[in-house]
Amino acid sequence: MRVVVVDDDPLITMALKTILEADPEVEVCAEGSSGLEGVKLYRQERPDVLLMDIRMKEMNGLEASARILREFPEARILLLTTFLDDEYIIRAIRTGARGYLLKQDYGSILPSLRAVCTGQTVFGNEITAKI
Amino acid sequence: LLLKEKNKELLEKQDYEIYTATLRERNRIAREIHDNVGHLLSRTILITGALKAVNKDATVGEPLAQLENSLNQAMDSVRKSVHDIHDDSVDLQKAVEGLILEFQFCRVGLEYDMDMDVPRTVKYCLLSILKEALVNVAKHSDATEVHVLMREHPALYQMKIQDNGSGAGIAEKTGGIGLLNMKERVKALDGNIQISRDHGFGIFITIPKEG
Amino acid sequence: LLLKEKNKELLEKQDYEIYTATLRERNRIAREIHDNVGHLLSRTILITGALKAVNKDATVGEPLAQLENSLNQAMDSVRKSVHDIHDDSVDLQKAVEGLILEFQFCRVGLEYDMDMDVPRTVKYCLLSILKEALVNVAKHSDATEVHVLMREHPALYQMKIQDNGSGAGIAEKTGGIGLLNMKERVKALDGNIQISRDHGFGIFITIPKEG
Ligand SMILES: Nc1ncnc2c1ncn2[C@@H]1O[C@H](COP(=O)(O)OP(=O)(O)OP(=O)(O)O)[C@@H](O)[C@H]1O
Ligand SMILES: Nc1ncnc2c1ncn2[C@@H]1O[C@H](COP(=O)(O)OP(=O)(O)OP(=O)(O)O)[C@@H](O)[C@H]1O
Ligand SMILES: [K+]
Ligand SMILES: [Mg+2]
Ligand SMILES: [Mg+2]
Ligand SMILES: [Mg+2]
Repeated sequence: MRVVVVDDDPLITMALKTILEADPEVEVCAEGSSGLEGVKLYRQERPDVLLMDIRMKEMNGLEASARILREFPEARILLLTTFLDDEYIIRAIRTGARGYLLKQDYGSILPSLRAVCTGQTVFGNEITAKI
Repeated sequence: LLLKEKNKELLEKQDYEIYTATLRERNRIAREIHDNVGHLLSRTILITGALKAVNKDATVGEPLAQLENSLNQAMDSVRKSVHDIHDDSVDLQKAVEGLILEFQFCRVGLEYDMDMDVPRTVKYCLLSILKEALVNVAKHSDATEVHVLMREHPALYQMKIQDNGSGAGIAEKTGGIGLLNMKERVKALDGNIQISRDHGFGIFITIPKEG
Repeated sequence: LLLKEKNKELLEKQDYEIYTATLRERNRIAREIHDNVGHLLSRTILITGALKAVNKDATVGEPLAQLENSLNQAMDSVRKSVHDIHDDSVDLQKAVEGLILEFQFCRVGLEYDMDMDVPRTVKYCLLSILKEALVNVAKHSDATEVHVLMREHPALYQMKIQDNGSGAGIAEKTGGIGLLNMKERVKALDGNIQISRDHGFGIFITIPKEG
Protein backbone atom coordinates (compact mmCIF):
# COMPACT_ATOMS: atom_id res chain seq x y z
CA MET A 1 0.00 0.00 0.00
CA ARG A 2 1.47 3.35 -1.09
CA VAL A 3 0.79 6.22 1.31
CA VAL A 4 1.61 9.92 1.20
CA VAL A 5 1.83 11.66 4.60
CA VAL A 6 1.35 15.41 4.96
CA ASP A 7 1.66 17.36 8.20
CA ASP A 8 3.18 20.74 8.90
CA ASP A 9 5.13 19.28 11.78
CA PRO A 10 8.06 17.30 10.33
CA LEU A 11 8.49 15.42 13.60
CA ILE A 12 4.97 14.12 13.16
CA THR A 13 5.44 13.01 9.55
CA MET A 14 8.69 11.34 10.55
CA ALA A 15 7.06 9.48 13.41
CA LEU A 16 4.12 8.47 11.24
CA LYS A 17 6.45 7.15 8.57
CA THR A 18 8.29 5.03 11.13
CA ILE A 19 5.05 3.69 12.56
CA LEU A 20 3.50 2.92 9.18
CA GLU A 21 6.56 1.38 7.65
CA ALA A 22 6.90 -1.06 10.53
CA ASP A 23 4.23 -2.86 8.51
CA PRO A 24 5.93 -4.55 5.54
CA GLU A 25 2.92 -3.91 3.31
CA VAL A 26 3.12 -0.15 3.64
CA GLU A 27 5.37 2.24 1.82
CA VAL A 28 5.38 5.94 2.61
CA CYS A 29 6.32 7.16 -0.84
CA ALA A 30 6.40 10.88 -0.05
CA GLU A 31 6.09 13.35 2.81
CA GLY A 32 4.84 16.91 2.65
CA SER A 33 4.41 19.76 5.09
CA SER A 34 1.60 21.89 3.65
CA GLY A 35 -1.69 21.59 1.82
CA LEU A 36 -0.02 22.91 -1.27
CA GLU A 37 2.52 20.10 -1.12
CA GLY A 38 -0.29 17.67 -0.46
CA VAL A 39 -1.91 18.59 -3.77
CA LYS A 40 1.39 18.42 -5.62
CA LEU A 41 2.40 15.09 -4.09
CA TYR A 42 -0.99 13.56 -4.80
CA ARG A 43 -0.71 14.40 -8.48
CA GLN A 44 2.83 13.16 -8.61
CA GLU A 45 2.47 9.93 -6.63
CA ARG A 46 -1.20 8.98 -6.98
CA PRO A 47 -0.96 7.04 -3.68
CA ASP A 48 -3.47 4.48 -2.47
CA VAL A 49 -4.22 6.77 0.45
CA LEU A 50 -3.31 10.34 1.34
CA LEU A 51 -2.94 10.87 5.08
CA MET A 52 -3.13 14.61 5.74
CA ASP A 53 -3.25 16.96 8.73
CA ILE A 54 -6.22 19.32 8.90
CA ARG A 55 -4.51 22.29 10.53
CA MET A 56 -1.62 23.56 8.48
CA LYS A 57 -0.43 27.04 7.73
CA GLU A 58 0.10 27.10 4.00
CA MET A 59 -3.30 25.86 2.79
CA ASN A 60 -5.05 23.67 5.33
CA GLY A 61 -6.01 20.06 4.83
CA LEU A 62 -9.61 20.86 3.95
CA GLU A 63 -8.82 23.17 1.10
CA ALA A 64 -6.19 20.76 -0.18
CA SER A 65 -8.67 17.87 0.00
CA ALA A 66 -11.26 19.84 -1.92
CA ARG A 67 -8.77 20.61 -4.67
CA ILE A 68 -7.55 17.06 -4.95
CA LEU A 69 -11.08 15.63 -5.00
CA ARG A 70 -12.10 18.02 -7.74
CA GLU A 71 -9.29 16.69 -9.89
CA PHE A 72 -9.41 13.06 -8.68
CA PRO A 73 -12.89 12.25 -7.37
CA GLU A 74 -11.78 8.72 -6.52
CA ALA A 75 -8.94 9.96 -4.27
CA ARG A 76 -8.82 8.33 -0.86
CA ILE A 77 -8.01 10.95 1.73
CA LEU A 78 -7.86 10.44 5.47
CA LEU A 79 -7.53 13.59 7.56
CA LEU A 80 -5.61 13.80 10.80
CA THR A 81 -6.68 15.86 13.76
CA THR A 82 -5.46 16.58 17.27
CA PHE A 83 -8.86 16.78 18.92
CA LEU A 84 -12.11 15.17 17.94
CA ASP A 85 -13.99 18.34 18.79
CA ASP A 86 -12.03 20.26 16.22
CA GLU A 87 -14.39 22.72 14.61
CA TYR A 88 -13.13 21.75 11.17
CA ILE A 89 -14.17 18.15 11.37
CA ILE A 90 -17.70 18.74 10.20
CA ARG A 91 -16.34 20.51 7.18
CA ALA A 92 -13.84 17.71 6.67
CA ILE A 93 -16.67 15.27 6.15
CA ARG A 94 -18.35 17.60 3.69
CA THR A 95 -15.27 17.85 1.49
CA GLY A 96 -15.68 14.21 0.53
CA ALA A 97 -12.70 12.94 2.48
CA ARG A 98 -13.02 9.28 3.44
CA GLY A 99 -12.81 10.17 7.08
CA TYR A 100 -10.71 11.53 9.87
CA LEU A 101 -8.47 10.13 12.58
CA LEU A 102 -7.21 11.25 15.93
CA LYS A 103 -3.42 11.50 15.78
CA GLN A 104 -3.02 10.15 19.27
CA ASP A 105 -4.71 6.87 18.30
CA TYR A 106 -1.93 5.97 15.92
CA GLY A 107 -2.67 2.28 16.53
CA SER A 108 -5.81 2.59 14.46
CA ILE A 109 -4.17 4.31 11.52
CA LEU A 110 -3.12 1.11 9.74
CA PRO A 111 -6.51 -0.60 10.08
CA SER A 112 -8.12 2.63 8.89
CA LEU A 113 -5.87 2.82 5.85
CA ARG A 114 -6.85 -0.73 4.94
CA ALA A 115 -10.51 -0.03 5.51
CA VAL A 116 -10.40 3.03 3.30
CA CYS A 117 -8.77 0.97 0.54
CA THR A 118 -11.78 -1.35 0.58
CA GLY A 119 -14.20 1.53 0.25
CA GLN A 120 -15.11 2.07 3.88
CA THR A 121 -15.19 5.35 5.75
CA VAL A 122 -13.57 6.21 9.04
CA PHE A 123 -14.99 8.70 11.50
CA GLY A 124 -13.06 9.44 14.62
CA ASN A 125 -11.21 6.13 14.44
CA GLU A 126 -14.45 4.21 14.02
CA ILE A 127 -14.53 2.33 10.80
CA THR A 128 -18.04 2.75 9.52
CA ALA A 129 -20.34 1.69 6.73
CA LYS A 130 -19.37 1.51 3.09
CA ILE A 131 -19.85 4.67 1.08
CA LEU B 1 -37.42 57.80 33.66
CA LEU B 2 -34.82 57.79 30.96
CA LEU B 3 -32.33 57.10 33.70
CA LYS B 4 -34.37 54.20 34.95
CA GLU B 5 -34.29 52.62 31.53
CA LYS B 6 -30.61 53.29 31.30
CA ASN B 7 -30.27 51.47 34.57
CA LYS B 8 -32.08 48.46 33.25
CA GLU B 9 -30.05 48.46 30.10
CA LEU B 10 -26.92 48.53 32.16
CA LEU B 11 -28.00 45.59 34.22
CA GLU B 12 -28.80 43.59 31.14
CA LYS B 13 -25.59 44.61 29.50
CA GLN B 14 -23.73 43.60 32.62
CA ASP B 15 -25.07 40.05 32.56
CA TYR B 16 -24.16 39.76 28.98
CA GLU B 17 -20.73 41.28 29.40
CA ILE B 18 -19.83 39.10 32.34
CA TYR B 19 -20.97 36.16 30.39
CA THR B 20 -18.99 37.04 27.32
CA ALA B 21 -15.94 38.03 29.34
CA THR B 22 -15.90 34.55 30.80
CA LEU B 23 -16.30 32.96 27.42
CA ARG B 24 -13.68 35.20 25.89
CA GLU B 25 -11.12 34.22 28.45
CA ARG B 26 -12.03 30.57 28.26
CA ASN B 27 -11.75 30.67 24.52
CA ARG B 28 -8.46 32.45 24.58
CA ILE B 29 -6.92 29.84 26.84
CA ALA B 30 -8.72 27.02 25.09
CA ARG B 31 -7.46 28.07 21.72
CA GLU B 32 -3.94 28.40 22.99
CA ILE B 33 -3.92 25.09 24.79
CA HIS B 34 -5.71 23.42 21.95
CA ASP B 35 -3.36 24.69 19.33
CA ASN B 36 -0.10 24.47 21.21
CA VAL B 37 -0.23 21.91 23.97
CA GLY B 38 -2.56 19.59 22.08
CA HIS B 39 -0.32 19.69 19.07
CA LEU B 40 2.84 19.05 21.08
CA LEU B 41 1.22 16.22 22.98
CA SER B 42 0.01 14.49 19.87
CA ARG B 43 3.49 14.84 18.47
CA THR B 44 5.05 13.21 21.53
CA ILE B 45 2.52 10.40 21.38
CA LEU B 46 3.47 9.71 17.78
CA ILE B 47 7.20 9.82 18.56
CA THR B 48 6.56 7.34 21.35
CA GLY B 49 4.67 5.18 18.89
CA ALA B 50 7.60 5.34 16.51
CA LEU B 51 9.99 4.41 19.33
CA LYS B 52 7.82 1.44 20.17
CA ALA B 53 7.73 0.42 16.53
CA VAL B 54 11.51 0.30 16.15
CA ASN B 55 12.36 -0.83 19.65
CA LYS B 56 14.12 -4.16 20.03
CA ASP B 57 15.17 -3.75 23.65
CA ALA B 58 12.69 -5.60 25.86
CA THR B 59 13.66 -3.69 29.00
CA VAL B 60 12.38 -0.35 27.72
CA GLY B 61 9.03 -1.80 26.73
CA GLU B 62 7.45 -0.94 30.05
CA PRO B 63 8.67 2.66 30.41
CA LEU B 64 7.54 3.30 26.83
CA ALA B 65 4.10 2.00 27.70
CA GLN B 66 3.96 4.19 30.82
CA LEU B 67 5.06 7.14 28.78
CA GLU B 68 2.36 6.60 26.24
CA ASN B 69 -0.22 6.11 28.92
CA SER B 70 0.70 9.35 30.70
CA LEU B 71 0.68 11.27 27.45
CA ASN B 72 -2.78 10.01 26.62
CA GLN B 73 -3.98 11.00 30.05
CA ALA B 74 -2.49 14.46 29.61
CA MET B 75 -4.32 14.74 26.33
CA ASP B 76 -7.61 13.78 27.95
CA SER B 77 -6.97 16.21 30.74
CA VAL B 78 -6.33 19.07 28.34
CA ARG B 79 -9.57 18.29 26.59
CA LYS B 80 -11.52 18.09 29.80
CA SER B 81 -10.04 21.19 31.42
CA VAL B 82 -10.93 23.42 28.56
CA HIS B 83 -14.09 21.45 28.38
CA ASP B 84 -15.77 23.59 25.84
CA ILE B 85 -13.38 24.69 23.23
CA HIS B 86 -15.96 26.52 21.26
CA ASP B 87 -17.87 29.66 21.70
CA ASP B 88 -21.10 27.77 21.34
CA SER B 89 -20.43 26.16 24.63
CA VAL B 90 -23.39 27.91 26.18
CA ASP B 91 -25.59 25.27 27.59
CA LEU B 92 -28.81 26.57 26.09
CA GLN B 93 -31.04 24.68 28.48
CA LYS B 94 -29.16 25.95 31.52
CA ALA B 95 -29.22 29.49 30.17
CA VAL B 96 -32.97 29.31 29.55
CA GLU B 97 -33.60 27.86 32.98
CA GLY B 98 -31.49 30.64 34.44
CA LEU B 99 -33.51 33.32 32.69
CA ILE B 100 -36.74 31.78 33.91
CA LEU B 101 -35.44 31.39 37.43
CA GLU B 102 -34.56 35.07 37.56
CA PHE B 103 -37.96 36.10 36.30
CA GLN B 104 -40.04 37.31 39.23
CA PHE B 105 -43.17 38.72 37.63
CA CYS B 106 -45.18 35.53 37.24
CA ARG B 107 -44.90 31.78 36.90
CA VAL B 108 -43.18 30.44 33.79
CA GLY B 109 -43.66 26.88 32.56
CA LEU B 110 -40.91 25.45 30.39
CA GLU B 111 -41.06 22.59 27.95
CA TYR B 112 -37.54 22.02 26.65
CA ASP B 113 -36.84 19.43 24.03
CA MET B 114 -33.70 20.24 22.08
CA ASP B 115 -30.54 18.34 21.29
CA MET B 116 -27.15 19.49 22.54
CA ASP B 117 -25.83 20.63 19.20
CA VAL B 118 -27.91 23.72 18.51
CA PRO B 119 -25.76 26.13 16.45
CA ARG B 120 -24.36 29.11 18.27
CA THR B 121 -26.24 31.69 16.24
CA VAL B 122 -29.53 29.97 16.92
CA LYS B 123 -28.77 29.79 20.64
CA TYR B 124 -28.05 33.49 20.85
CA CYS B 125 -31.13 34.32 18.83
CA LEU B 126 -33.48 32.24 20.96
CA LEU B 127 -31.96 33.43 24.22
CA SER B 128 -32.16 37.10 23.42
CA ILE B 129 -35.71 36.79 22.15
CA LEU B 130 -36.82 34.91 25.24
CA LYS B 131 -35.17 37.56 27.40
CA GLU B 132 -36.96 40.41 25.64
CA ALA B 133 -40.26 38.52 25.62
CA LEU B 134 -40.11 38.05 29.38
CA VAL B 135 -39.23 41.70 29.91
CA ASN B 136 -42.25 42.57 27.80
CA VAL B 137 -44.53 40.33 29.83
CA ALA B 138 -43.46 42.11 33.00
CA LYS B 139 -43.74 45.53 31.40
CA HIS B 140 -46.90 45.28 29.34
CA SER B 141 -49.05 42.42 30.56
CA ASP B 142 -51.16 41.40 33.51
CA ALA B 143 -50.37 37.76 32.85
CA THR B 144 -50.21 35.28 35.71
CA GLU B 145 -48.50 32.62 33.66
CA VAL B 146 -46.21 32.23 30.69
CA HIS B 147 -45.62 29.05 28.78
CA VAL B 148 -42.32 28.57 26.97
CA LEU B 149 -41.80 25.76 24.50
CA MET B 150 -38.48 25.06 22.82
CA ARG B 151 -38.42 22.08 20.53
CA GLU B 152 -36.13 20.66 17.91
CA HIS B 153 -37.73 19.13 14.83
CA PRO B 154 -35.97 17.22 12.06
CA ALA B 155 -35.70 20.30 9.87
CA LEU B 156 -36.17 23.23 12.23
CA TYR B 157 -36.00 24.74 15.70
CA GLN B 158 -39.21 25.98 17.25
CA MET B 159 -39.83 28.39 20.12
CA LYS B 160 -43.19 29.50 21.44
CA ILE B 161 -43.72 32.03 24.21
CA GLN B 162 -47.33 32.48 25.26
CA ASP B 163 -48.71 34.44 28.19
CA ASN B 164 -52.26 34.54 29.55
CA GLY B 165 -52.55 38.32 29.93
CA SER B 166 -55.59 40.31 28.88
CA GLY B 167 -53.89 43.46 27.57
CA ALA B 168 -52.59 41.98 24.39
CA GLY B 169 -55.53 43.30 22.41
CA ILE B 170 -54.44 46.86 22.99
CA ALA B 171 -52.91 48.48 19.94
CA GLU B 172 -49.15 48.35 19.73
CA LYS B 173 -47.45 51.48 20.98
CA THR B 174 -44.82 52.89 18.74
CA GLY B 175 -41.25 53.50 19.78
CA GLY B 176 -40.35 50.08 21.14
CA ILE B 177 -37.55 48.18 19.53
CA GLY B 178 -38.03 44.86 21.31
CA LEU B 179 -40.28 43.21 18.75
CA LEU B 180 -38.41 44.79 15.86
CA ASN B 181 -35.20 43.31 17.19
CA MET B 182 -36.80 39.89 17.38
CA LYS B 183 -37.92 40.13 13.78
CA GLU B 184 -34.47 41.20 12.62
CA ARG B 185 -32.77 38.39 14.44
CA VAL B 186 -35.12 35.73 13.13
CA LYS B 187 -34.88 37.09 9.62
CA ALA B 188 -31.11 36.91 9.76
CA LEU B 189 -31.43 33.15 10.24
CA ASP B 190 -34.05 32.77 7.49
CA GLY B 191 -36.62 31.97 10.13
CA ASN B 192 -40.22 32.89 10.65
CA ILE B 193 -41.84 34.86 13.48
CA GLN B 194 -45.56 35.26 14.20
CA ILE B 195 -47.12 37.42 16.87
CA SER B 196 -50.56 36.48 18.14
CA ARG B 197 -52.78 38.53 20.42
CA ASP B 198 -55.74 36.18 20.64
CA HIS B 199 -55.43 34.78 24.13
CA GLY B 200 -52.72 36.78 25.76
CA PHE B 201 -49.57 37.63 23.87
CA GLY B 202 -47.94 34.89 21.86
CA ILE B 203 -44.67 34.71 19.96
CA PHE B 204 -44.06 31.82 17.55
CA ILE B 205 -40.69 31.28 16.00
CA THR B 206 -39.27 28.71 13.67
CA ILE B 207 -35.70 28.64 12.43
CA PRO B 208 -34.74 26.19 9.72
CA LYS B 209 -31.70 23.99 10.21
CA GLU B 210 -28.89 24.58 7.80
CA GLY B 211 -28.93 22.44 4.69
CA LEU C 1 -30.47 61.57 41.86
CA LEU C 2 -30.32 58.41 43.90
CA LEU C 3 -30.87 56.66 40.61
CA LYS C 4 -27.94 58.47 39.14
CA GLU C 5 -25.68 57.17 41.84
CA LYS C 6 -27.06 53.72 41.37
CA ASN C 7 -26.27 54.03 37.72
CA LYS C 8 -22.70 54.94 38.32
CA GLU C 9 -22.33 52.25 40.89
CA LEU C 10 -23.61 49.80 38.36
CA LEU C 11 -21.09 50.91 35.81
CA GLU C 12 -18.27 50.50 38.26
CA LYS C 13 -19.59 47.21 39.43
CA GLN C 14 -19.82 46.11 35.83
CA ASP C 15 -16.16 46.79 35.15
CA TYR C 16 -15.26 44.98 38.27
CA GLU C 17 -17.51 42.05 37.58
CA ILE C 18 -16.32 41.62 34.04
CA TYR C 19 -12.84 41.78 35.30
CA THR C 20 -13.37 39.24 38.01
CA ALA C 21 -15.37 36.97 35.75
CA THR C 22 -12.39 36.84 33.45
CA LEU C 23 -10.01 36.13 36.28
CA ARG C 24 -12.31 33.55 37.78
CA GLU C 25 -12.42 31.61 34.55
CA ARG C 26 -8.73 31.94 34.01
CA ASN C 27 -8.04 30.68 37.49
CA ARG C 28 -10.39 27.78 37.15
CA ILE C 29 -8.70 26.61 34.00
CA ALA C 30 -5.26 27.45 35.30
CA ARG C 31 -5.69 25.41 38.42
CA GLU C 32 -7.03 22.47 36.50
CA ILE C 33 -4.33 22.52 33.87
CA HIS C 34 -1.68 23.12 36.44
CA ASP C 35 -2.80 20.29 38.67
CA ASN C 36 -3.56 17.76 35.99
CA VAL C 37 -1.69 18.36 32.78
CA GLY C 38 1.33 19.84 34.52
CA HIS C 39 1.63 16.85 36.76
CA LEU C 40 1.32 14.39 33.92
CA LEU C 41 3.80 16.27 31.80
CA SER C 42 6.42 16.34 34.49
CA ARG C 43 5.92 12.62 34.93
CA THR C 44 6.52 12.00 31.22
CA ILE C 45 9.60 14.18 31.30
CA LEU C 46 10.97 12.03 34.11
CA ILE C 47 10.20 8.80 32.28
CA THR C 48 11.92 10.13 29.17
CA GLY C 49 14.96 11.00 31.26
CA ALA C 50 15.04 7.46 32.59
CA LEU C 51 14.75 6.05 29.08
CA LYS C 52 17.67 8.16 27.93
CA ALA C 53 19.71 6.98 30.88
CA VAL C 54 19.27 3.28 30.15
CA ASN C 55 19.30 3.53 26.38
CA LYS C 56 22.11 1.74 24.58
CA ASP C 57 20.63 1.85 21.09
CA ALA C 58 22.20 4.76 19.20
CA THR C 59 19.41 4.93 16.62
CA VAL C 60 16.78 5.95 19.16
CA GLY C 61 18.95 8.67 20.67
CA GLU C 62 17.50 11.30 18.38
CA PRO C 63 13.81 10.50 18.80
CA LEU C 64 14.34 10.44 22.56
CA ALA C 65 15.88 13.89 22.42
CA GLN C 66 12.98 15.15 20.26
CA LEU C 67 10.57 13.67 22.73
CA GLU C 68 12.17 15.38 25.68
CA ASN C 69 12.34 18.64 23.84
CA SER C 70 8.68 18.53 22.82
CA LEU C 71 7.60 17.70 26.35
CA ASN C 72 9.50 20.67 27.70
CA GLN C 73 7.89 22.87 25.10
CA ALA C 74 4.47 21.59 26.11
CA MET C 75 5.25 22.38 29.72
CA ASP C 76 6.30 25.93 28.82
CA SER C 77 3.22 26.36 26.70
CA VAL C 78 0.94 25.29 29.53
CA ARG C 79 2.63 27.75 31.80
CA LYS C 80 2.43 30.56 29.32
CA SER C 81 -1.18 29.97 28.29
CA VAL C 82 -2.43 30.23 31.82
CA HIS C 83 0.09 32.90 32.36
CA ASP C 84 -1.00 34.20 35.68
CA ILE C 85 -2.25 31.68 38.09
CA HIS C 86 -3.01 34.27 40.73
CA ASP C 87 -5.79 36.68 41.16
CA ASP C 88 -3.57 39.75 41.37
CA SER C 89 -2.48 39.25 37.83
CA VAL C 90 -3.65 42.64 36.57
CA ASP C 91 -0.79 44.29 34.86
CA LEU C 92 -1.20 47.73 36.42
CA GLN C 93 0.93 49.48 33.84
CA LYS C 94 -1.00 47.96 30.95
CA ALA C 95 -4.29 48.81 32.61
CA VAL C 96 -3.20 52.43 33.15
CA GLU C 97 -1.96 52.71 29.59
CA GLY C 98 -5.26 51.29 28.42
CA LEU C 99 -7.24 53.88 30.36
CA ILE C 100 -5.13 56.67 28.94
CA LEU C 101 -5.34 55.35 25.44
CA GLU C 102 -9.12 55.32 25.64
CA PHE C 103 -9.26 58.86 26.93
CA GLN C 104 -10.21 61.19 24.11
CA PHE C 105 -10.70 64.56 25.77
CA CYS C 106 -7.12 65.76 25.79
CA ARG C 107 -3.51 64.65 25.82
CA VAL C 108 -2.34 62.64 28.82
CA GLY C 109 1.32 62.28 29.72
CA LEU C 110 2.28 59.25 31.80
CA GLU C 111 5.32 58.76 33.97
CA TYR C 112 5.18 55.21 35.29
CA ASP C 113 7.77 53.91 37.67
CA MET C 114 6.43 51.05 39.74
CA ASP C 115 7.61 47.54 40.40
CA MET C 116 5.62 44.52 39.30
CA ASP C 117 4.52 43.46 42.75
CA VAL C 118 2.04 46.19 43.68
CA PRO C 119 -0.59 44.64 45.97
CA ARG C 120 -3.94 43.97 44.44
CA THR C 121 -5.86 46.36 46.69
CA VAL C 122 -3.51 49.20 45.80
CA LYS C 123 -3.87 48.45 42.11
CA TYR C 124 -7.64 48.61 42.31
CA CYS C 125 -7.53 51.80 44.31
CA LEU C 126 -5.17 53.60 41.94
CA LEU C 127 -6.96 52.40 38.84
CA SER C 128 -10.40 53.43 39.99
CA ILE C 129 -9.16 56.84 41.13
CA LEU C 130 -7.37 57.49 37.87
CA LYS C 131 -10.50 56.51 36.02
CA GLU C 132 -12.72 58.91 37.96
CA ALA C 133 -10.12 61.67 37.75
CA LEU C 134 -10.04 61.44 33.97
CA VAL C 135 -13.83 61.42 33.81
CA ASN C 136 -13.78 64.57 35.91
CA VAL C 137 -11.27 66.26 33.64
CA ALA C 138 -13.50 65.65 30.67
CA LYS C 139 -16.62 66.70 32.57
CA HIS C 140 -15.47 69.70 34.51
CA SER C 141 -12.31 71.13 33.02
CA ASP C 142 -11.11 72.97 29.95
CA ALA C 143 -7.71 71.33 30.28
CA THR C 144 -5.58 70.63 27.22
CA GLU C 145 -3.23 68.33 29.04
CA VAL C 146 -3.11 66.00 32.01
CA HIS C 147 0.00 64.69 33.64
CA VAL C 148 -0.12 61.36 35.46
CA LEU C 149 2.71 60.21 37.68
CA MET C 150 2.81 56.82 39.36
CA ARG C 151 5.89 56.07 41.37
CA GLU C 152 6.97 53.53 43.89
CA HIS C 153 9.10 54.73 46.81
CA PRO C 154 10.79 52.59 49.43
CA ALA C 155 7.93 53.00 51.88
CA LEU C 156 4.97 54.13 49.78
CA TYR C 157 3.16 54.31 46.46
CA GLN C 158 2.55 57.72 44.98
CA MET C 159 0.09 58.89 42.33
CA LYS C 160 -0.32 62.42 41.04
CA ILE C 161 -2.91 63.53 38.49
CA GLN C 162 -2.62 67.14 37.44
CA ASP C 163 -4.46 68.96 34.68
CA ASN C 164 -3.86 72.44 33.27
CA GLY C 165 -7.48 73.58 33.22
CA SER C 166 -8.63 77.02 34.36
CA GLY C 167 -11.93 76.13 35.98
CA ALA C 168 -10.51 74.48 39.04
CA GLY C 169 -10.92 77.60 41.14
CA ILE C 170 -14.71 77.38 40.93
CA ALA C 171 -16.32 76.26 44.16
CA GLU C 172 -17.03 72.57 44.41
CA LYS C 173 -20.59 71.67 43.47
CA THR C 174 -22.39 69.38 45.84
CA GLY C 175 -23.89 66.09 44.87
CA GLY C 176 -20.90 64.44 43.25
CA ILE C 177 -19.56 61.28 44.78
CA GLY C 178 -16.41 60.95 42.67
CA LEU C 179 -14.04 62.77 45.02
CA LEU C 180 -15.75 61.27 48.05
CA ASN C 181 -15.18 57.83 46.65
CA MET C 182 -11.51 58.58 46.11
CA LYS C 183 -11.16 59.71 49.72
CA GLU C 184 -12.91 56.60 51.01
CA ARG C 185 -10.72 54.31 48.98
CA VAL C 186 -7.49 55.98 49.99
CA LYS C 187 -8.54 56.05 53.65
CA ALA C 188 -9.26 52.33 53.52
CA LEU C 189 -5.58 51.79 52.73
CA ASP C 190 -4.37 54.25 55.39
CA GLY C 191 -3.23 56.58 52.66
CA ASN C 192 -3.35 60.30 52.15
CA ILE C 193 -5.13 62.32 49.47
CA GLN C 194 -4.75 66.03 48.73
CA ILE C 195 -6.71 68.06 46.22
CA SER C 196 -5.12 71.18 44.81
CA ARG C 197 -6.79 73.81 42.67
CA ASP C 198 -3.81 76.14 42.19
CA HIS C 199 -2.85 75.54 38.60
CA GLY C 200 -5.59 73.40 37.21
CA PHE C 201 -6.97 70.53 39.23
CA GLY C 202 -4.52 68.27 41.00
CA ILE C 203 -4.90 65.05 42.95
CA PHE C 204 -2.03 63.79 45.10
CA ILE C 205 -2.14 60.40 46.65
CA THR C 206 0.25 58.40 48.78
CA ILE C 207 -0.40 54.91 50.06
CA PRO C 208 2.01 53.39 52.56
CA LYS C 209 3.41 49.95 51.90
CA GLU C 210 2.35 47.37 54.38
CA GLY C 211 4.72 46.86 57.31
N1 LIG D 1 -46.52 40.22 26.66
C1 LIG D 1 -47.16 41.32 26.18
N2 LIG D 1 -48.43 41.60 26.58
C2 LIG D 1 -49.07 42.70 26.11
N3 LIG D 1 -48.53 43.56 25.23
C3 LIG D 1 -47.28 43.33 24.80
C4 LIG D 1 -46.52 42.20 25.25
N4 LIG D 1 -45.35 42.25 24.63
C5 LIG D 1 -45.33 43.33 23.84
N5 LIG D 1 -46.50 44.00 23.93
C6 LIG D 1 -46.89 45.21 23.21
O1 LIG D 1 -46.05 45.35 22.08
C7 LIG D 1 -45.40 46.60 22.10
C8 LIG D 1 -44.06 46.50 21.45
O2 LIG D 1 -43.12 45.77 22.25
P1 LIG D 1 -41.60 46.10 22.11
O3 LIG D 1 -40.83 45.12 22.94
O4 LIG D 1 -41.27 46.16 20.67
O5 LIG D 1 -41.44 47.54 22.69
P2 LIG D 1 -41.41 48.04 24.20
O6 LIG D 1 -41.33 46.88 25.11
O7 LIG D 1 -42.57 48.95 24.38
O8 LIG D 1 -40.08 48.89 24.25
P3 LIG D 1 -38.57 48.32 24.28
O9 LIG D 1 -38.65 46.83 24.07
O10 LIG D 1 -37.87 49.01 23.17
O11 LIG D 1 -38.05 48.67 25.62
C9 LIG D 1 -45.37 47.00 23.55
O12 LIG D 1 -45.28 48.38 23.72
C10 LIG D 1 -46.70 46.45 24.04
O13 LIG D 1 -47.76 47.34 23.73
N1 LIG E 1 -10.41 68.17 36.73
C1 LIG E 1 -11.30 69.04 37.30
N2 LIG E 1 -11.33 70.34 36.91
C2 LIG E 1 -12.17 71.22 37.47
N3 LIG E 1 -13.06 70.89 38.42
C3 LIG E 1 -13.10 69.62 38.84
C4 LIG E 1 -12.23 68.64 38.31
N4 LIG E 1 -12.49 67.47 38.95
C5 LIG E 1 -13.47 67.73 39.82
N5 LIG E 1 -13.84 69.01 39.76
C6 LIG E 1 -14.86 69.67 40.60
O1 LIG E 1 -15.11 68.89 41.75
C7 LIG E 1 -16.46 68.55 41.84
C8 LIG E 1 -16.62 67.21 42.51
O2 LIG E 1 -16.20 66.16 41.67
P1 LIG E 1 -16.84 64.74 41.85
O3 LIG E 1 -16.14 63.79 40.97
O4 LIG E 1 -16.85 64.45 43.29
O5 LIG E 1 -18.34 64.95 41.43
P2 LIG E 1 -18.96 65.04 39.96
O6 LIG E 1 -17.94 64.66 38.95
O7 LIG E 1 -19.58 66.40 39.83
O8 LIG E 1 -20.10 63.95 40.00
P3 LIG E 1 -19.91 62.36 39.96
O9 LIG E 1 -18.42 62.09 40.03
O10 LIG E 1 -20.64 61.84 41.15
O11 LIG E 1 -20.49 61.93 38.66
C9 LIG E 1 -16.98 68.62 40.45
O12 LIG E 1 -18.35 68.86 40.41
C10 LIG E 1 -16.18 69.79 39.88
O13 LIG E 1 -16.78 71.02 40.24
K1 LIG F 1 -6.15 20.10 15.53
MG1 LIG G 1 -0.78 20.94 11.98
MG1 LIG H 1 -39.90 45.46 24.90
MG1 LIG I 1 -16.84 62.96 39.07
